[in-house]
Amino acid sequence: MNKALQSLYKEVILSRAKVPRYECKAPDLVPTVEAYNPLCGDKFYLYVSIEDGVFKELKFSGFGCSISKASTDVMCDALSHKTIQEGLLIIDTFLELIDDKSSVSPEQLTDSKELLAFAAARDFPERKTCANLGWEALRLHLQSL
Amino acid sequence: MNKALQSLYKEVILSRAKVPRYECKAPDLVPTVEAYNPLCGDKFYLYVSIEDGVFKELKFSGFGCSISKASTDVMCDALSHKTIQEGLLIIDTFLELIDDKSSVSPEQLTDSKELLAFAAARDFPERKTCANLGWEALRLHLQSL
Amino acid sequence: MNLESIKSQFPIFQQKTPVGKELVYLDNASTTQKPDCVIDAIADFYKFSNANAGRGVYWPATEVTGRVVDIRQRLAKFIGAARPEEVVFTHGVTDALNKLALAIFGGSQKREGQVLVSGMEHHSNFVPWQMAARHGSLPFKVIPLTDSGAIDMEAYAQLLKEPTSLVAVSAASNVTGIGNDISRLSQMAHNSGALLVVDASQAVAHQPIDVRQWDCDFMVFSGHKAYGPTGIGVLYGTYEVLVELNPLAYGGGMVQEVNESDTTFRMLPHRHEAGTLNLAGIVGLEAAIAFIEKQGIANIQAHENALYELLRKKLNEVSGVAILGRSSSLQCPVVSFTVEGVHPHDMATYLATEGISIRAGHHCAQPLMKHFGITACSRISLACYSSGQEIEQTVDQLKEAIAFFR
Amino acid sequence: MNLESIKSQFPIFQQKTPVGKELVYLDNASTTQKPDCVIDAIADFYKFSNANAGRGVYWPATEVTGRVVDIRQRLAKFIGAARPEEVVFTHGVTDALNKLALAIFGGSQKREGQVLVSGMEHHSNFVPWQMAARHGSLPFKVIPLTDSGAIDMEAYAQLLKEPTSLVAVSAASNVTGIGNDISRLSQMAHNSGALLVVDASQAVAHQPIDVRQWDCDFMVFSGHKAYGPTGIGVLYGTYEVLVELNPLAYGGGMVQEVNESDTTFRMLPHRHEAGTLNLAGIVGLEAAIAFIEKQGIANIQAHENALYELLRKKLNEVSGVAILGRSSSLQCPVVSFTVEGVHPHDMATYLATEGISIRAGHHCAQPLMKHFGITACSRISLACYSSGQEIEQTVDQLKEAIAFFR
Ligand SMILES: Cc1ncc(COP(=O)(O)O)c(C=O)c1O
Ligand SMILES: Cc1ncc(COP(=O)(O)O)c(C=O)c1O
Repeated sequence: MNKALQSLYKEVILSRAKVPRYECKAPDLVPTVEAYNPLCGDKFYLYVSIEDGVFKELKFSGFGCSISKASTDVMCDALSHKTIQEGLLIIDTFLELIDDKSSVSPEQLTDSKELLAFAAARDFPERKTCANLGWEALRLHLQSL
Repeated sequence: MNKALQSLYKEVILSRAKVPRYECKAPDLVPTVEAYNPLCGDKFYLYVSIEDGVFKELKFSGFGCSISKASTDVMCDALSHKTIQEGLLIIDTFLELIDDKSSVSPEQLTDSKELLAFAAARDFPERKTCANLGWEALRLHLQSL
Repeated sequence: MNLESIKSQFPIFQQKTPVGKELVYLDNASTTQKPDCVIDAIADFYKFSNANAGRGVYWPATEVTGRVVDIRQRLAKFIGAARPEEVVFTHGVTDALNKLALAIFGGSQKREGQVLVSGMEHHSNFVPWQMAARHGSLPFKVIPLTDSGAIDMEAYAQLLKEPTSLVAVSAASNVTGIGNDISRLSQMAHNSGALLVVDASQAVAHQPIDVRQWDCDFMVFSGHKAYGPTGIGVLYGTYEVLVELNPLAYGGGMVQEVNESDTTFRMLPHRHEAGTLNLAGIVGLEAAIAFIEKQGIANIQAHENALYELLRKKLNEVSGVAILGRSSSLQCPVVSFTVEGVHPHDMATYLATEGISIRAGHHCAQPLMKHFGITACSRISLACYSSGQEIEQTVDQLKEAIAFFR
Repeated sequence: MNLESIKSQFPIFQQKTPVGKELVYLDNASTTQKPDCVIDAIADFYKFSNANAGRGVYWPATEVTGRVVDIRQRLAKFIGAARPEEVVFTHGVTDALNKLALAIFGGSQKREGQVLVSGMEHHSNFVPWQMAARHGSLPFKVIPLTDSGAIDMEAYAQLLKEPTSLVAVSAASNVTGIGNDISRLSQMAHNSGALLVVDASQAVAHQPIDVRQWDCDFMVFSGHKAYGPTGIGVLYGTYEVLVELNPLAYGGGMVQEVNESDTTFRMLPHRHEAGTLNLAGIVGLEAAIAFIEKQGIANIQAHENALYELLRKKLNEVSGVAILGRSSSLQCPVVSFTVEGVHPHDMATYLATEGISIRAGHHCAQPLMKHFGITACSRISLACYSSGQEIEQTVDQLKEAIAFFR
């Protein structure tokens, strides 16, 4: 178990994956978005309620690895009570944060400890599709609104 | 111009190719067999008349390289007045004579100077489809009778 | 078989991975590593005799043409084909199956009867048939599996009561490693008048292949899963079927005569080989076959079987590990499993940092995943250079990963 | 460009032919020789980083996946594509054109309008369209050529008055070397609502390619004709067209979700890339592109053009030699000719014994042969390592051959 791995699976990721705060089991809601990774079959359903252009509630169900699960959970947190405009900015920030091709350092992008926990994904580009699973799906959805 | 080539284009081949004895220009006959090499587009039409199981007359028209032309000409000669049975044996002999995979030496197969002229084709396996063009086509035809 | 000597022939193992560990390569069902002899054969081809085959009368074209003839013969022998013309060079299994599906069901030839594939098929032996069946308006059905993941022979017999045009099955699953009784599947298919296509992707490096004993109509494999190069594969078909089949593709080398109104085609094997062949691939494939024959496929099989048993035993000892499917006597050395509370991708990432390469995901077998009620699993697949020590090390690290993630 | 230094990078020229002569390789239109950098790239791939792409989370799979992404980008730049997803890896031109013809005209998408190909096309850019048109019950027509062997633009314009679904033309003929004004052909095709497919087989190693300037919908080339490996090629398509097009093939890697009743597909570029790619071929192709870029395609073009002029001049001086087609400003360095009284195969065999490799036959262009009223011809085709001295030597031997056979 080496250092890079340790920083990929930071405490925040492991604990969020084990005990996610925004996961719901069998909701009555119809999913707003489906986030699907064809490479591994992981799939989350996002339930997003927006009122007056503001995220009122975000929840998710489904299955995925600890990285995809934790990142989706963190996303729900990060977007709650933000406007759609703000939300899109946060999504872009996150996507750049995990992008190994980005020239901007993670710390320059954000000081959110929750988001920064995923910066190590830059060293694991093959896990990018895990880290961005929920985020990419929601972004596409918001852009289509 | 090296030795192998010299023996491939023996006098008999070059002279038969230049002045074939069995070539006809625009015959009234319907061709008995078409001999076609898809690799180079060469094509001969064979006109074969058989009476009482004996080759009465063989002629050809068409176009091809000196080896295919000479070998077709020599074939017409070799088969004239032979029975079909004898003809098939001669064809088999010739095909073995030019076969680089054969373990029998050309001289063991025949003492016909005309046929032996083509033995050098063993050193040029890529020209086998020239040397056997008319022969293979006629063999297939005879077998289908 | 001397493991050390074998491993020393594979250059990739002579270096450390970027994290400074020895490479423990356990994703052989995806692609195998390549021995020196294969790498050298390819390089030597380009260095000393590169030219196009079947066309030029000059050296090196003549040499290449002759080699292709010889290699075709050698491959025919390797798979037990009756004639060299029954060996068609393709670019791999996926390429072969797509072209085959179109040649059989496309064009003017009209076939009747449903198309069957088994529930354990790789997407490459599933989707091309599904699409071809749809295109030909034929029913497409999946032969169910038993709980242990084998083909349900009773269900198969039942399905065959309907008119059937073709059955496509793998010699062994790339997930469970479970092997199929091809001779029997073939006999039943033939009794119903159906063609049988065998995807031997997983079998070719691990067990003897004998197409005549299998009595299949078609068989395909890829070179890269048998120590050979990428971009080359073999399609076997019986002479009688191949000679009638629509050409697999059209173009240079397979044409007899081209006219604006129509085109005629050359005899076998050229009929089905359009365009410049992957000549370096063919030469590399020959070297791979020679490598396998030198070790002896029976020796490889014995070695891998022993490791396979060890692997299953060790995995079964780990609590929370559930192996997919039950072992059969025809299996290939592939074991897939789930670990309670640990996602396969997390497991694979953990092991990767220890230099251990295993695969996580659906392994291009989503229908099989659905059969087992999962979306993904971890997979360990062995090859002739695998060792008991590697298996011990992998299971040890697997336990550590469980402790870390749980 | 230093000819000696270039030639020294091609190992095949460092040996004598079996008849003890230097190899004078003049069949580059069939396949080119390979420089060290390409051979080494392939060997190094297998030695140091072999794994399957796009699937594993372990090294070396991660490295391979990243390289494929980077190489796709590099290739996009090389051909002037707007986006990397417009580059699809195939196994070569014949493979690409067959799959493309089926994807465009097969399946459920119904296209209307005739299919046009030019009279100078290679069988690989002729027969797949002929068969696809027949299958879709669309008229298939051949755009006539002028006496000099170029596309008859008036006849083309005339043909386009009928509804047309697709036009397939080569960037340059593999027999006459005559190049086509692709931008113009494209503009006219598009004005008639037709797709334009360009076969750039002969162009890729000899002139800059700019798909956006050409404004074509599809463009294909094979690696092996551009100093690269066999079994690899590129299909370019515009994003808008590729994204809607039926998948070129079905199988592993291109699937989104598979069910018994239906299958959905991944986004570009994966949509069209089923199965294990020819990864070593991709790596070798990159090295070939790097080789071309290092010499500079403009330098190569200038060098080859000068030799091309020399070759035509020398050949024209030989009595009985008739060159096929007239030179154009867009030509590739290919010259075909007939020799009165000497059959092309005899000529090629004669030259072969002097170590000189030229091609004889119909060059997979029977419609063009018919246009010129011949069945076969001799062909000399140059590459960056060709020299004036080789041309002099070849024409000298050609004269000797004439004396011998006449
Ligand atoms: C113009 C042209 N098109 C198509 C092809 C076919 O290419 P490949 O054999 O690499 O598929 C060739 C070469 O053989 C060619 O010269
Ligand atoms: C059982 C099976 N079938 C088909 C394939 C596809 O082979 P390829 O990717 O070489 O075309 C594979 C491997 O990926 C496989 O394991």
